[in-house]
Amino acid sequence: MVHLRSAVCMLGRFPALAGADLDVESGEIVLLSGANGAGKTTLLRLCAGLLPLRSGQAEVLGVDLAVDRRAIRRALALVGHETFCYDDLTVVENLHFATRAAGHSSAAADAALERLALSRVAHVTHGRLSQGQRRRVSLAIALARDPRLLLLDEPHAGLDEEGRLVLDEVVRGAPGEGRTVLIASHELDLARKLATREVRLAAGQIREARADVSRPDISRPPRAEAIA
Amino acid sequence: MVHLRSAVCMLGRFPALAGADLDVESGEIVLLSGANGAGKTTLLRLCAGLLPLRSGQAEVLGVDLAVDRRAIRRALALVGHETFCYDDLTVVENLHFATRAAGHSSAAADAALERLALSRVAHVTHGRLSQGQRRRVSLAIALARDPRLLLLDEPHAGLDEEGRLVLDEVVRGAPGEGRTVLIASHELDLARKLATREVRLAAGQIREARADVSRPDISRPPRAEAIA
Amino acid sequence: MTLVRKYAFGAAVLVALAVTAVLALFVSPDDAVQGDAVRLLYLHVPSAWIAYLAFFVTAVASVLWLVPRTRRPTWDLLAGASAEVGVIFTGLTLALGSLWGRPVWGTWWEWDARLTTTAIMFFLYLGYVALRRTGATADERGKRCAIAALIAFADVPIVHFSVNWWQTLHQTGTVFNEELNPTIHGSMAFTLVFGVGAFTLLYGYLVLRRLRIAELEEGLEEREVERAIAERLRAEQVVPA
Amino acid sequence: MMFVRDALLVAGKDLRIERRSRVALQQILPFGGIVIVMFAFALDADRTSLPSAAPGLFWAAVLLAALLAIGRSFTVEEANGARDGLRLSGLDGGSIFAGKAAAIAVELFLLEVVLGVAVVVLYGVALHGAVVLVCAAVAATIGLAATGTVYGVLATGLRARDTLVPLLVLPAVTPVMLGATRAFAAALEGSTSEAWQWVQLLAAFSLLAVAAGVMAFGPLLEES
Amino acid sequence: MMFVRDALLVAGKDLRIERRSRVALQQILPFGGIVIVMFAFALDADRTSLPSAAPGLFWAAVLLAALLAIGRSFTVEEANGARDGLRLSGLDGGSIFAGKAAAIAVELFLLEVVLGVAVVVLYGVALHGAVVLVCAAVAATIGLAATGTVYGVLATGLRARDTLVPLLVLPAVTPVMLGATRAFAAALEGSTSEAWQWVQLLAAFSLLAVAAGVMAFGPLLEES
Ligand code: HEM
Ligand SMILES: Nc1ncnc2c1ncn2[C@@H]1O[C@H](COP(=O)(O)OP(=O)(O)OP(=O)(O)O)[C@@H](O)[C@H]1O
Ligand SMILES: Nc1ncnc2c1ncn2[C@@H]1O[C@H](COP(=O)(O)OP(=O)(O)OP(=O)(O)O)[C@@H](O)[C@H]1O
Ligand SMILES: [Mg+2]
Ligand SMILES: [Mg+2]
Repeated sequence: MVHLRSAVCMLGRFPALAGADLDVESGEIVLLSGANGAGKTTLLRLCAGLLPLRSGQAEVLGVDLAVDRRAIRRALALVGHETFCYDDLTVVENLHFATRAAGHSSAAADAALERLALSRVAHVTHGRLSQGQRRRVSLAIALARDPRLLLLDEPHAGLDEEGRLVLDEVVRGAPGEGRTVLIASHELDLARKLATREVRLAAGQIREARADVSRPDISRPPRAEAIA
Repeated sequence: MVHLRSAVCMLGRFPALAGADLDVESGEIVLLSGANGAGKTTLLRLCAGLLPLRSGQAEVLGVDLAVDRRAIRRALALVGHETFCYDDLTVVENLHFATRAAGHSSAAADAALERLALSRVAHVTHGRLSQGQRRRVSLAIALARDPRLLLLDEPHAGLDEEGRLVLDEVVRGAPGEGRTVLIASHELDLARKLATREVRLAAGQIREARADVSRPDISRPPRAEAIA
Repeated sequence: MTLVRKYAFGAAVLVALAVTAVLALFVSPDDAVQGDAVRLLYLHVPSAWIAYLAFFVTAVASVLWLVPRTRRPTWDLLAGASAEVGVIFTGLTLALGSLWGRPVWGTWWEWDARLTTTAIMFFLYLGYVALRRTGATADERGKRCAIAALIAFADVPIVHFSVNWWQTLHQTGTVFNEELNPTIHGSMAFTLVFGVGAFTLLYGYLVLRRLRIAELEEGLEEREVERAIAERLRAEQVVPA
Repeated sequence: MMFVRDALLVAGKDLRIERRSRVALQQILPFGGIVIVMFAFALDADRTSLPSAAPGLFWAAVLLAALLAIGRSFTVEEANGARDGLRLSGLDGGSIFAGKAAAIAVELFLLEVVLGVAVVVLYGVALHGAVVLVCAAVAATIGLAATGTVYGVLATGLRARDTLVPLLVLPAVTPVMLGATRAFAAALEGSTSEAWQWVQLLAAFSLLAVAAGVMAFGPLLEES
Repeated sequence: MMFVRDALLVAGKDLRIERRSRVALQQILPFGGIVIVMFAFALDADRTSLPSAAPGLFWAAVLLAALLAIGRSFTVEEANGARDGLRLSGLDGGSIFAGKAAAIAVELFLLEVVLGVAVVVLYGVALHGAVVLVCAAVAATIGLAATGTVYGVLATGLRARDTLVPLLVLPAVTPVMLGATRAFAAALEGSTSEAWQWVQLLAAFSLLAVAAGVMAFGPLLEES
């Protein structure tokens, strides 16, 4: 699915990804953790083919990104800080545009709308949506595109409890539907419950990769002892 | 500090705040919870004097918002989804501008920079910052302005563990420094640890106001049972 | 307003316009110099004056909206409605004027002060209307539009006095104007005055209708706010919160 | 086939946004009108020179309005990282180009009709050779829209797109301006054959611009 | 005192952003230059009519560049909700206005100097009455900057600000354009006294614009 070998991405003169090695097999749910500015978003954007590979190898969905960054686009979905939506179009219109652009049927779009309980705001223009509603919209778009690789950048942020339930069941269901998932998140206790594996980024490199994430001492962030 | 009596805020034809009653006394740390689109952000923006009051009463820091929405500005700080920063200015420049605009010394700005461990990116232009770094910047600005009322809209979102430690100690320390805090958040277990009181918004109205937030059955969101 | 009164108003407008037409076309004499062309006077001048009236109303409504004590959503909407009608009448003035200019001055358009300032007035208020139509909510919009309206209104007196301030080809000052027609005192003057009255009725009618529509679109009096809140509560009980 | 479908999808999207926001109709069109009037000032309003200058001024006004239309068309792609959205959408660059250019062209046509009337009236121009005028306008408009779209995407995501686009587009479309102006001038003077020559030149340019756009847009969208 | 301090703070901020991004220098200035050249085309390049048309074309070019500068100055306030930031900053509206207008005026001055030279060279204009020319330019520029800033803030946060600003600003500044053009024309023809009259008119307009701005800006920044 995703294979990085000392992959380097430069943002300007800064190596936001400074030689990362990562192997994600089909059906995995991998959690990317790491401090602010560690390079999580950059890594996800690289995997989505949005950033050029400066050096090293990067193979996603069997395609070598150094050769072609566009072939994989229809087969993946990225849920990031931005919704990629048009403020003047309603939720439905945005959803349908994105879905049909990816060559899927509007039916898929409507199903996704239902699933994320967006019907109430279906005809509100995107510009007026609340933060969490926007997050739901981008999740809906991602689902409607039925991707084989699902890249989630802090997916829990801004979602209410109901939304988190949906998100969690989407992620949990992913392997069953033949999806591979990469999650970058700071809500570690939630994300670790979902992930089959955690990978820690630091200074643009993969530091430790742990197989077992369920060790309590890890899953409970230091904060807890530190203060309470 | 904050007193709302059936306060109504309209966004277009939509009552984003539909008659909210809220009383926050000086030194309190109040958690606003509620579903996506419930009206949390709207309530905070109203308190910051950014939105006009359509009907009802709203008094913040002793000023009637119906009469004057600008008097309170220097005495409060809002940390929201946006950083209010200029992409072409570096972190320091943005910080100094915001601080001096509020009539404070640059020293305060530098202290805040230290406190949020932003020194490494002090001279990176804001446009290049990562999500969490941006969140830190807006926190830094808020601190440097030494506000009496601190409005936090999903402050944990995007912050890494270290950042959350800082945030939590800032919030915990607030009453001591004579600050009152309103937190809108979906990371309930974290926020509830900080808050002295929780208020739940639904459909633009305050539904239940709970004095004791530490009851385990509440502080553990349904998600937990539902799935794990 | 009740149906009856509404139709009464509409009918009155129609009758008044019809009478004006009759007076203008048949009763009033044609001009010594201009021949029949002069009959455009009865459309051109009233529409110009009504445009002034419309923009004046817009300015006043804007002030009323700006003053906190008198602020009602209606003032904002009235300002908008009146401005839109005013733009129409300004356009009419321009169109009829150039129609008239063709036979009289031998040209559609002349870059003289009156004509130019009128054109500027036209664009200023087109801008104002565009500003209102940016999809912003009434709250976001209100103050900006009010102030924009006041700035724009500064041009109206300039249009009016342009003929005195600058040397213009366009008729100066008064209607009782020699080279226009010596016999204006009689039927012409009456027709003109009557025409102005008829146009004023038309203006009032249009503005009221536009105002109604606007109020249905977005005018939020207290009860409507109440209803909106009730609706929202009903709607969101369905959604599990 | 796919190409057309996708192009229509994109064009439809842009036109729907326009229908929602009415920017072209309520802002760009009046702007063009004002420019026409302002130019008359700039020429100190000596009626004699206006008719002769009319074609140039008309096209200058169209060009300025076109700059706004192009800017708007890509402002829309900038909010919420829509540009990345387009890249991820899986749409082929060529069809995105065709769609956006088409949408802009449609808006410009309407604009030209209205401005044309205004010029005829205000500058006192006598019309000749409607056919060649229309053909020239069509060819020129396509050229404008195509060139503008290419540079528009080239500038999106870069800092200060809204100032960069005019800077890039203006020089690039001087041929169009020149050709269209001369074509109009010739047509209005009644020398139709000369006008047709200019039209051919415009058509050639437009074809090139469209071809270039279809090929270059994808790569430009990927830029970085 | 406070007022001046804050105004300087804001102006400094804007000018620093400009120094960082060099938009005015590297994009708006060249744009103005191109416009000057394009006009020469549009006028069919008969050198005879160019000198007479020079003042008008110069000011038209300045105006178009000014539109970009104004747009830019408020694009900057739009990203990351900076507009709300300004409102929360606690700065007094009047001083924000003064600061932003000053920054724009500074940029325009430099622009005019360069474009002026270009016009003199390209259009073969013979210079007379430097003093009155400079005074006219100063007065006109202040008027432009002030008016532009008022309408700029009036449009920020609204949909399609970048098309709305030109639409609103153009008609509002026609007096400036007219006055400046006439002043320059008069000065170049050597009838200095007439030029001075226009300068007075410009000065009056600018004063009004500044006063209006200082008063209106604060309220405009506040929604309703
Ligand atoms: C496009 C061309 C024209 C425009 C924009 C125009 C505009 C106006 C305006 C704005 C007014 C109202 C003036 C005021 O009372 O403040 C007016 C009045 C008038 N116009 Fe025109 N006009 C045009 C052409 C003409 C022509 C061709 C004639 C006839 C030769 C004409 C005759 C008059 C007369 C007699 C009045 C009433 C004079 C007075 O009492 O003020 N106009 N026009
Ligand atoms: N020109 C530059 N100079 C210095 N640093 C830069 C530059 N451009 C980008 N960066 C840095 O690159 C990093 C981008 O990392 P990225 O956005 O992937 O972080 P992240 O892991 O997603 O962090 P977060 O958890 O906060 O989202 C940031 O540290 C940012 O400061
Ligand atoms: N014109 C409109 N029509 C319908 N609904 C609107 C309109 N404008 C705003 N809204 C609604 O107003 C609400 C805004 O609420 P607000 O942003 O305060 O929610 P929130 O509590 O902050 O939600 P979140 O937790 O997702 O941030 C949203 O439900 C949004 O859909
Ligand atoms: Mg990130
Ligand atoms: Mg919110």
